[in-house]
Amino acid sequence: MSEAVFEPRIVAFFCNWCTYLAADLAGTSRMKYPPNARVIRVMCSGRLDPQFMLKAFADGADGVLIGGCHPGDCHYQEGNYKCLRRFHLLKWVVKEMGIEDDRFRLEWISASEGDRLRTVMIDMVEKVRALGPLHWNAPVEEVAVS
Amino acid sequence: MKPKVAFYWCASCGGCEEAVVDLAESILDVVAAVDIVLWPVALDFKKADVEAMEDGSIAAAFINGAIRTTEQEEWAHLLRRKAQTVIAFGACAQMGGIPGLANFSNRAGVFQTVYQESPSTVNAEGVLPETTHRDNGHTVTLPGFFDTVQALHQVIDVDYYIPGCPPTPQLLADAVTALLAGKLPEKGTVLAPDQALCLDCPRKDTKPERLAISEFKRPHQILIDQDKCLLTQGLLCLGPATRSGCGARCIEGNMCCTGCFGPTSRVRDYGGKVLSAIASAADSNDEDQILSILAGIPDPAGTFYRYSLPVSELQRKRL
Amino acid sequence: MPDNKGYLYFPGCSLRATGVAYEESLLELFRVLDIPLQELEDWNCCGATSYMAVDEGSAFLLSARNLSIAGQKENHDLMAPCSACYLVLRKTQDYVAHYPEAGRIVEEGLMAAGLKPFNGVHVRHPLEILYNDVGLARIKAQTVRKWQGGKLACYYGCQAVRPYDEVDRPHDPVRMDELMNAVGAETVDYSLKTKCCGGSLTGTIHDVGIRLNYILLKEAVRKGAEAIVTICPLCQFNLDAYQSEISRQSGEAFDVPILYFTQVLGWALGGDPKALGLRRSIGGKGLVRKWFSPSQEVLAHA
Amino acid sequence: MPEPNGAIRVGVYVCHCGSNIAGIVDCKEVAEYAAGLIHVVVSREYKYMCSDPGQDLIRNDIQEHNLNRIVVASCSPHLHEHTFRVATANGGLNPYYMAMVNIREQDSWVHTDRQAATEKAKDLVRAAVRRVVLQRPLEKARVAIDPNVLVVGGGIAGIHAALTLANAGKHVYLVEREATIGGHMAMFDKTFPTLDCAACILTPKMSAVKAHPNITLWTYSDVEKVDGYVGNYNVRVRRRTRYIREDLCVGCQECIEACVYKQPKFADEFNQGLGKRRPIYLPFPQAIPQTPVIDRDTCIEFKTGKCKKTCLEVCGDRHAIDFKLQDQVEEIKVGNIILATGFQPFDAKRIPYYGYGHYPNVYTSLEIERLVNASGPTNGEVVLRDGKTVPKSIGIIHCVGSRDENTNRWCSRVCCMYSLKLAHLLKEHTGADIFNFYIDMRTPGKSFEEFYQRLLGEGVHFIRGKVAEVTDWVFDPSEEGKLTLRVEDTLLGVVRRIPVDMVVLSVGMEGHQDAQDVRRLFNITCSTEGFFQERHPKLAPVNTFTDGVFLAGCCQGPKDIPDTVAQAGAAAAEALALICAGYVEQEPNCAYVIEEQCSGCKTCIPLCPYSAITFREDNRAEVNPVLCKGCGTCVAACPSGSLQQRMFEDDELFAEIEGVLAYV
Repeated sequence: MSEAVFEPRIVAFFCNWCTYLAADLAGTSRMKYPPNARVIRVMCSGRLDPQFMLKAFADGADGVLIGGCHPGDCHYQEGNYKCLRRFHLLKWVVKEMGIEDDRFRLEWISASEGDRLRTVMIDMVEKVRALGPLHWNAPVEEVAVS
Repeated sequence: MKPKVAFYWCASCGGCEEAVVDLAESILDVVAAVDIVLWPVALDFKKADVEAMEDGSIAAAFINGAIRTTEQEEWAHLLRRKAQTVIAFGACAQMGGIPGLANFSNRAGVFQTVYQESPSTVNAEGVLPETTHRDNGHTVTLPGFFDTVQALHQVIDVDYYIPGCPPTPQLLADAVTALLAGKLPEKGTVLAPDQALCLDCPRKDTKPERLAISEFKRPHQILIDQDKCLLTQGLLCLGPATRSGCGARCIEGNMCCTGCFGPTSRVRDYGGKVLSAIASAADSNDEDQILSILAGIPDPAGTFYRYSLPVSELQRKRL
Repeated sequence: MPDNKGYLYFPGCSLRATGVAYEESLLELFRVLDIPLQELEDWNCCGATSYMAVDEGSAFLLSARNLSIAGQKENHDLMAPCSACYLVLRKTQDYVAHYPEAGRIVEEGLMAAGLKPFNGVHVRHPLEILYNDVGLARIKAQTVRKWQGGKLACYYGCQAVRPYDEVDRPHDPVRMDELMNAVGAETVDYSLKTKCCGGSLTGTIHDVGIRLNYILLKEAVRKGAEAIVTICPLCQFNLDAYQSEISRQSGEAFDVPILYFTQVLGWALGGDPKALGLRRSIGGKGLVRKWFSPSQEVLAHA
Repeated sequence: MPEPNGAIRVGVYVCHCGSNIAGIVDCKEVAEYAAGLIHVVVSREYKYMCSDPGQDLIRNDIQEHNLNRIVVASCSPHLHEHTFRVATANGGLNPYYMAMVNIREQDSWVHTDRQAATEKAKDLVRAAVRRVVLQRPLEKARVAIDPNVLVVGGGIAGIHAALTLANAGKHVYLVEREATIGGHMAMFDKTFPTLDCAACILTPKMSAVKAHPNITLWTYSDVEKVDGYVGNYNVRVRRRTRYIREDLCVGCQECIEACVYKQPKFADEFNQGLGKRRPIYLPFPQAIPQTPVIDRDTCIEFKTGKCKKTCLEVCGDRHAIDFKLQDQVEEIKVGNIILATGFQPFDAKRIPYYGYGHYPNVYTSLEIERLVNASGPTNGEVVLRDGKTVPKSIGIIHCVGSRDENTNRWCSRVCCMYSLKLAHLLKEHTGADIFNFYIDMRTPGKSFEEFYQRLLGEGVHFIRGKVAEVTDWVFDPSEEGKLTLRVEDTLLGVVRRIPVDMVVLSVGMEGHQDAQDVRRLFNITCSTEGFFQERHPKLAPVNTFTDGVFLAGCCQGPKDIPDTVAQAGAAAAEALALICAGYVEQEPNCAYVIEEQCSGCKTCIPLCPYSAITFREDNRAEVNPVLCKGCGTCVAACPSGSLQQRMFEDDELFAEIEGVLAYV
């Protein structure tokens, strides 16, 4: 992608029953949003091991988006609450590592909210674009002299 | 003739050396069995002597400590050349260890703290270490200091790992025995059991099947029950995520496991995994309540990456 | 909000001209209610009506300046009695918040004038203040003169109730009716309560303006109302000032008092009749004199 | 992992989906790119991968090039994952050696930049290739299906579904919230376009339900709790007490006559409040069951405890009435569930300018149904609320709460037709002048348009335009005492004022107020409009995303009686298909413990919503594959990485993450 305008790389983890379906709905409704996100499907946001999100950042994602069912609507009853607990603790850690809040988001998007998915995508891309590249996997040059 | 063995220390506290000494009487068996060609903490050898050795002439080099200076890097490469087997000895060599926490900062930050801000420092002129210094005609040099601390395998190829801060003498003894018997496992193995500490925990039976933590406590805040699972007391015991093999010494001492043995072989990022387990136990579905429960965990990143920051997915803080 | 700290007060041009009776009665009413009003200093045109139609951006800026001044005040409740002022101020906030384009114009405009962006200003209308902050209970309790006048038709007009629904229900507002009932006045079921008073049409396309007002008067009378009560200076002016002309054209003699709700309330709550701008009425002078005369003073709680 | 035939050989297939994908994504470029990826042996693009030739392509390549992994880049896995698994299996591979890439719904359809969309497709394909390499061969587990079925809602949909299943010899539990079955259809007078009487065609089916040996009918009851999964649902039903024993009551209704209220006094729900009832009542004469109900809120005994209880006396030694009766809670096991919970009519008060609730002579269509009904509150006499005046002119406003930005945007589909029907009936009853105000006349259905023509012949006036308001303000003496409809006649192009005596609001259909609660109860989804979401709008119109839960009737969307009955039959057939098969295959995505690695830390146990994880004697956790639904929450938490999830193994997901990001 041309660096003229920075195109952020977003890795999105969507649950199979709500947010992934919302993304499908956005498609069948031909809604348009920027092509920056790469979606990885899991059955439930509760499956999301913090290692996945850390891995995504480490491998060069400029932003990570988690999409799950609204509280109370989880296809597996409470998986999204487990996700919520991990998300907050992980968000603190990620922040301590120097990654800005807007790069790491959890959004509840139900199967019928194609329009909401679109809005979130647009908003996330814009916010991350504004923050600029993260490029975690770029080699750090080590100068040992002091 | 006896196999040559080398012990070397990089960025470490010396505790690992103690572990060797802690072999006590059995150290004599070791000495009897092997020929120690390098052990700076105990015997005097010069780098030149080692350089003079034939490549691969050392049977095994036990290197403890993380890599944070150019000198340590040089020694690591040197020993890699000379030794057939390199064993990362202890948490610092294996994962970066406590020195690895410096990756939350960088050289400038570390110097700032150590040579200027620390209360015990008197340094009005703000003199900082330099790699070369000229003083009436003479030039003195110091090793360079890296921005980022690395584990041993991030600098050289490592054959085996002995975990622990410090490792138990038992693990060392076992390793040496295996070495002598030529019975070492597959390259890259961590020479300790591959299950989590809970398996050996003397208190495991007191842990309920449905643990739910509504408030995290810190050791000084409560009177710790000698027999009850520490997590059930609201204490941040990292045993469930930490490799066993230490004999649960901290637990015996009525203290939480802080994770010095690192993760099991199935886990890539110790901190990420342990925080997942801990957060999952937070006893609420209400966002604000969840936040206030988790807020009871002091310095999450420092706590979960206490020994493993340099080998974590993110490796260091972005500055 | 507790009314003791009172409200910022934005009179707007009407209350200093055709609608002066509105200001007089409003100030008297708040005086008897003991609610302080602090006039917004150095206020300017709200940007209403024609200006809004000519150049929206400039209209927003005019409003924005007033809001910006209010924003710097301790008290963020800004009362705008004129429906047009209320609407434009409210609309400006809304557009700035929801339309980036409008937001940019206003931001740049304010910056150029060295003004701070406004935030947290709460634009209020007296009808909704009296209903929400003061409350029917207190109005009832403080009523000293029971209404002896005739039935009233409460006429809300359009700008205060649409599109925003903070003053009252957009299509079938009731709060003025309830306030009138609270002081013992009977109101009629007036189906035209939110229909058009012609606005500035009386000045531009005169016939249409006149016709609209004719309809309003005729229906109020048919429903048995002896007077119309308004919350908007423009409505009041149109209905009042053109009555004779309407009568002439329609051949139906209208002599209907067009009151401000603050006049009725001010009187009922014991305000000084002279301070209520009653003498400024054009239509139904006789009735006004009768209804608000000392002879009509019947103690509410006697 | 070890391969039967040595090296890993991947085949990649990029689908054009006609121009759906190829219109934006450069499929050729993607296929060529994939060809260069490690392990990829074959990489093709094809017009329609889901077509037979498309699937054959996969099968043949597997055999010719002995592929052992397949990647298909096409539409959403929710649409065709199954198709391509089958194709993979037909080639002789384990179906789970296939990975699907969604480059239609989540790429070509949502993006406009060709290059960016193509790059995205490449990234996703690369990730899938890396993932598929690690995928394991898996077998589906089979779960037995309990032959009993729960039908929720006793309207025409529920009734028809229940009877269909019962006639097929399956046992049905029919649960209805109201005191009688029949639903809205029972309230209608005649049905369009045939004008046959609703009661005449409905009541026989109602009695059939009551009489059927395979149907357990619970009215005045609510489903409280549902758990389990397809084939094995456990349901708790609360049967609210009517204070009259169904088993002892003979339906003589003497108790009703005997009530201390000599005259009916309370608004009668069934008649839309146009009629009155007593505290003890039968909703309507043909109600099923024929057991009266006592309404706590209006019964003197319940309010004061000082009633003469004349009802009890007259019931005598039948002892059917008992004021101490408590709710009954029933626990049942069923294999399938059919939701037929119906709709609620739009609340006309939400459009104040039509004056419903303000002007007494503004009615809703449902009120008119009762008004024209021979057994209605006025015995079929159409009079205004004053109870005597017969309207001489009537205005019927279509699309009230339909096709309206301010309320509901959707078309309720039945209003045009029932408005025509009401126009006919009202004319028949009153001979009044009738005006229909419509936006568009929608009569798509068998002999619907003919019915419209017939009405035109009957001299009903049709005015094309959305009514602006119903008002009582008088502009012209002719309007005195009438309700005037102000409307733009879009055919004449003028604004008209039409005074009438009676206004009928043809209200549209909405999902039930508590649709959200019901949806959660049965773990299905709702559309934004508040109707239950079908699995696929075209291909699975009665299925939901939860297996074994089906939809029938207006709870899925507005529809007329024939469509409702058809859908009810379809839902019953879907349930029967599962019952007859006897089992369902479960996606093999459950979690499992790697025994020798588990340290018995118990972290996973409380996280399982299905209590599928048990702690064994030997200090290890164990997952029961039948109970596990495969959410993976426990896997994410296992601190020693000793829990894994099939189809979503850690290494597979890590590979996918690396894959999407491994760009240059």
